[in-house]
Amino acid sequence: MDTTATLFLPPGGSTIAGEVDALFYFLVYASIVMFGIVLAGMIFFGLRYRHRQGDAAAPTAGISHNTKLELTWSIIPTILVVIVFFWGFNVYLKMNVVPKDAMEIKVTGQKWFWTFDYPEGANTVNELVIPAGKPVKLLMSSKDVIHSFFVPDFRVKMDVLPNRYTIVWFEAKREGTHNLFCTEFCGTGHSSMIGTVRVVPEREYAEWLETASNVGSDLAPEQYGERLFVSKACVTCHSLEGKSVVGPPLNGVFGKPVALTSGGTVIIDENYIRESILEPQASVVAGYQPVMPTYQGILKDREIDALVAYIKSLQ
Amino acid sequence: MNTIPEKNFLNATRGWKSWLFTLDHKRIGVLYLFSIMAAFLVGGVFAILIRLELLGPGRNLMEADTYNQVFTLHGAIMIFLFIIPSIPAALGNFLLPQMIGAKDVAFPRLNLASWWVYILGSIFAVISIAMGSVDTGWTFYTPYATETQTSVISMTLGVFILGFSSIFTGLNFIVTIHKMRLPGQTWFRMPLFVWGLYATAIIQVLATPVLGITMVLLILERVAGIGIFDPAMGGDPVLYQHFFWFYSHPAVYIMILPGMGIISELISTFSKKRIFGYTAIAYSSLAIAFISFLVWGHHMFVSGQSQLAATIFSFLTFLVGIPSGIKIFNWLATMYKGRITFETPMLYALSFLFLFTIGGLTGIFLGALAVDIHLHDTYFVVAHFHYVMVGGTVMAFLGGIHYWWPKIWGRMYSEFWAKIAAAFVFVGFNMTFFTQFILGSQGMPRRYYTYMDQYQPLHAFSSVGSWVMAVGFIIMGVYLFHSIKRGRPAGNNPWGALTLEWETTSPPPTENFVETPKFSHGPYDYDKNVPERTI
Amino acid sequence: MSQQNKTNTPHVLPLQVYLGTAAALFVLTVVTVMVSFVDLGGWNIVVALAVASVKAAAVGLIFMHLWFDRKVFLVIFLAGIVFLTIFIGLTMLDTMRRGDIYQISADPIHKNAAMYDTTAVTTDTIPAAADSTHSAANEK
Amino acid sequence: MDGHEHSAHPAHLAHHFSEPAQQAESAKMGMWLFLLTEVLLFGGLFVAYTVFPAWNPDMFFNAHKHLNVYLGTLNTFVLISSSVTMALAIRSIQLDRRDVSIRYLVVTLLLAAAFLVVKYFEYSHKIHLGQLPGKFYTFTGIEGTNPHVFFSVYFAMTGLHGVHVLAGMSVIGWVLMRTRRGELSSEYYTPMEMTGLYWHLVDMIWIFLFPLLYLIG
Ligand code: HEA
Ligand code: HEA
Ligand code: HEC
Ligand code: CUA
Ligand SMILES: [Cu+2]
Repeated sequence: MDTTATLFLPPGGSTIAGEVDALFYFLVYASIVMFGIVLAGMIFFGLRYRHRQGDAAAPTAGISHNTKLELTWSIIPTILVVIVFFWGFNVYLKMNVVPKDAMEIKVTGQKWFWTFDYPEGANTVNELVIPAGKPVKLLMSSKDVIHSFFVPDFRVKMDVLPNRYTIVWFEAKREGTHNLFCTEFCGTGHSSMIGTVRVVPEREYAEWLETASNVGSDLAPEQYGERLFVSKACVTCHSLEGKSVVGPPLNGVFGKPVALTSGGTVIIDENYIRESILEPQASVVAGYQPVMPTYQGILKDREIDALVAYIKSLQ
Repeated sequence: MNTIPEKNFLNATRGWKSWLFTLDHKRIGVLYLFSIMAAFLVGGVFAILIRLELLGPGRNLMEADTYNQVFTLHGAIMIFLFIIPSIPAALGNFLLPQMIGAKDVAFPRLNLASWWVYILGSIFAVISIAMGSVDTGWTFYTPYATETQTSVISMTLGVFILGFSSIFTGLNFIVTIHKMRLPGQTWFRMPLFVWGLYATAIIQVLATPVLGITMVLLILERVAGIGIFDPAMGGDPVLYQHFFWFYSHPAVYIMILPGMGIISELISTFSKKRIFGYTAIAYSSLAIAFISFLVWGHHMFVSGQSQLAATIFSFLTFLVGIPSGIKIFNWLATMYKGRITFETPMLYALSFLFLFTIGGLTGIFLGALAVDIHLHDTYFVVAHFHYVMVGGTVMAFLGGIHYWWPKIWGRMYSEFWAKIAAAFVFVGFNMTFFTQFILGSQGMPRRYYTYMDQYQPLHAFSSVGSWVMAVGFIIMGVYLFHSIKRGRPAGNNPWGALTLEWETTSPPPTENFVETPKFSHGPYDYDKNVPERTI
Repeated sequence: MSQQNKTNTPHVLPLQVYLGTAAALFVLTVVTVMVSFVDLGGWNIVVALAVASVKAAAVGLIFMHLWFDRKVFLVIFLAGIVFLTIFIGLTMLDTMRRGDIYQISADPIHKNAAMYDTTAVTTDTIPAAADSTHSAANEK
Repeated sequence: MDGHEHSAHPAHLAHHFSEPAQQAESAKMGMWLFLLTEVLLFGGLFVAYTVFPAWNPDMFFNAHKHLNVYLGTLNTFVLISSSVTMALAIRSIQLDRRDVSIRYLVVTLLLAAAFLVVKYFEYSHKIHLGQLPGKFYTFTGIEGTNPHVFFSVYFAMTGLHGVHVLAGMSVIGWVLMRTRRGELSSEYYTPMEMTGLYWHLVDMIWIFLFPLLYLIG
């Protein structure tokens, strides 16, 4: 079943979406009926038995209960919820059992961005690229607090825990891009911990994988660094307009001294930037929390060089 | 013309000490009433700030960190300082002894201690706000709560202390109901509000200690790094969630059960009809209280708990829907062949039926495994719980306040303004929160300081709704306070109701009844009695 | 107010009952400690808890008068046990069954696992069915 | 206040009760409900106790070897004895043997203090060895995953229990004072009875803590 955008649900983009939507809409209609009964009862009795001023106030009918009625309104809801339970359970199982041929991508959540590691060694930040029509299994874990991986269009969500793997899978139906949200509260940047899922045709995916591991090699270091600054999520915390966000602004800082929490100052040079990226807690800028994640293992040497060159160029 | 009795509990003794150290359950009820109203006001101001920030994407009013603190404080204040004590500690305290014909609760000193402990707990919460406040969400999930720089300790300590105030109230009520009833008032001749309080008290006593130990462990986690919940130390953050929800799911029924009790009173009084299915309603309160302990895992469907546990929790969750439905339909059936009038309390009772049904039915959505995976931690959940908590509990509370206001103060509020305020609240509420069902199912995550442009129109609409609601509450505040001194004297029984509290004067004397009352008719015998209305 | 008619006339137990109970408690304590020195495998803890339950029952029923008092007190006390059992039971249903579908999601992460570096990873680089005793060492 | 004795008139009957029996039963029921909350307060720790040994049975087994069974057994005897003397104190006051009752209360207090002294020695030994909870754990002699968790659980459970012993001691002290002032008698001994219930519960919890922590295998 193919679903398109409706009042309540965004367009479904995965094979499971149709099944979730079917149950969702079953619940919507069943609820409308139930609610309708309650509303109709209220309106009808309210109008029919309304007491106006001046009417005689006589004792009312001594109805205390009615076993048949009470059984009816206990049993019908019971049947309904049993149906909903089994239906929901059935779809839930499908969401949990990964097809054998699923390809595996590793996901790391950390404050406040996502890293995706592909089988062939490529990695991306905040953009998950997957082939259409192939089941994809995500093996997820967090480096700090709990995050949650949510793609509304796919109707999948799973918490991403520190020190444990959790699994989620889906099969995207056709090419397109979808939003990816973090839905477990994780601090300052929680609402900007968003990314995209880009679904590409299978052939294109293979090509992408090949180039992904060495994109930018054709660019000048500054340009490459500019790209990385966005794609590796530096922008989430560093502004380039002199505003302090989570971290200090990085425009026009190169070559200038900066005060540290530990007392003392350092001059921002190539080495300091490199250290900031790899061991951010080593020297923390005064007035900021030590929350910058380490990029050890995420960035390759060439990428760090590019970033340094870029920051240097921001005079 | 009605008059105010010369000697009543309000003027029996004078001076602030006679209030702050009173042992009279009615005065303690009034103290609680003002305290929780203040908490509601503060929580409401935070709510308005939330809605202002969410008027449009990006920064409007505050930084992300500030926003995170604002919604945490909104949630924590509304839950721990307002809604948990609201009906039981304020209205329950005032009414329970009167409804069962007793002079006071079983342990008046414990009752006073409960209020003082509440104040102490609130002070810690305020200290926490002053010391940089908390940004964890009201759920304090680890490991975030163990590593954030904000003052989690004093807030959790406050919550720990507030728990005791809740336990004291519950313990007191159970004993009072068991031991202090008027001879002749058997269990099944008690007003249903008393049944509601009884079921609530059971949960308060059984569940709240677990909140206590959870908060203690969380504090130890922060100060001593004991590592039970901290994954870096071999602990398990999901275990924390079990601890938290073992309390906090039953707690949502601490919020709703007394509200349901009020609704039973209101519907039968304003339909002037015997309540339909008394026993069924009484037993379903107990059933809800019991089942509430079996379903906490439905908050954790995507937390990484085992699939088996999720499945069982989902199944048990649905069972709660059945006794709730029984109540709804019994209330409807009570209206059948009644003599219905639409004073403000009845309007709130009908709002309750309307809104709680929506809130409850959307709870069924969330209980369904596959659907909750999509809806969890989105605005759909936010809408669900505001529909049950505001649309359910707060509506019942407002209905109860208006219903018993003349009993507390001996004076009537302005019926005209009350109806206008009720209309504002009802319309504003639906504007604010119905939109959030749509937002949520569209994928808008909760606890977001900013959002994607596509959600903007609905968010803006929701914010406008919150202003409409605020106008309603401001009007209400004005006419209610005005009426305390200026209202028309109400007489003993302004609504013509049959429960015992209406047989004493308004306001009642210190020990509730001038003469020990006799149990002469059941609380809902409208087929035999036509009590006279005093207004 | 007349004092005599409805006062709570104390329910006094004979001294022997107290002394007998005390003796039983001491003997059971000795027994349980001695049993603990015998290796019964998993049964040690079961026996120890069984003995403890008997002791607790003795304290509750006799010292705390549950046997003689109104039964509602016994109900209250048992409610505590029942709800505690629910708490433990339903929690274990999660913590013990996390590996039902994929063992990997039950085990703590080996900090040296491929997850934490960027080298290529496939399912087989991470042991799928490690022993359930969580032997993987956690570095602090 | 001033050691003045109450007359036979039930001065202890609060105005809102209609008869002493109702008051006494209310108090008792309140107390039982309070004990119920205590059970669930400890309950959280029992859950932690079940979950972690189930995950790491070997570690728990190895770690528990580092507790001193003899001291644990000694303390069990001490606490049970104090429960017995508490029960006997109540029995004596029921029979209006006030002096005997007072003597039993004093012994109960002393036993409670002895319990804490033994605990003190156990604790200081552990602190000395670095067998401490969580991040303070520095001991190295225990095999298995996360041995510090055992000590987190151990200290949380015995610590909370110890706090209860302290609280119990102050209540017993208070009842002792009231008995000496002659405020309690066979007519009215509710405070002592309530204290007894509390004290027995503290004993009962120890009865479970002892095998769970000291006698795993
Ligand atoms: C007053 C408080 C209150 C009440 C009464 C309820 C009532 C219910 N709640 Fe709700 N809930 C909350 C407060 C409350 N809740 C809060 C605060 C949260 C979020 C906490 C957080 O994360 O911050 C939450 C979250 C929450 C979740 C977790 C969502 C998530 O995070 O993913 C779930 C999932 O199952 C749920 C389910 C239910 C159900 C099934 C009921 C049922 O009791 C409802 C029963 C009522 C009805 C069903 C309607 C009447 C019945 C009929 C008209 C008959 C016909 C019925 C049928 C056919 C079934 N609730
Ligand atoms: C009882 C509980 C309760 C109540 C009553 C409310 C009431 C309201 N809530 Fe709240 N809410 C929660 C409990 C409650 N909420 C919880 C638990 C959360 C989750 C927090 C978390 O994620 O951790 C939450 C979260 C929450 C969010 C989501 C935030 C996010 O996820 O980012 C939003 C957003 O719209 C919101 C809005 C509102 C609004 C507009 C109201 C309005 O109804 C408020 C109306 C009230 C006023 C406008 C006050 C003004 C009153 C007067 C002026 C009266 C006059 C004075 C006297 C009578 C003394 N709430
Ligand atoms: C989670 C937020 C966050 C992210 C993502 C982040 N940083 Fe930072 N960064 C900070 C904070 C906070 C500080 C200041 C505290 C400190 O020095 O550790 C900082 C400091 C720095 C500094 C030192 C600045 C100065 O003025 O001395 C540099 C250089 C830097 N970051 C570069 C980067 C680069 C390059 C990236 C991306 C590859 C990045 N950061 C990603 C938060 C972040
Ligand atoms: Cu990551 Cu929220
Ligand atoms: Cu719940």
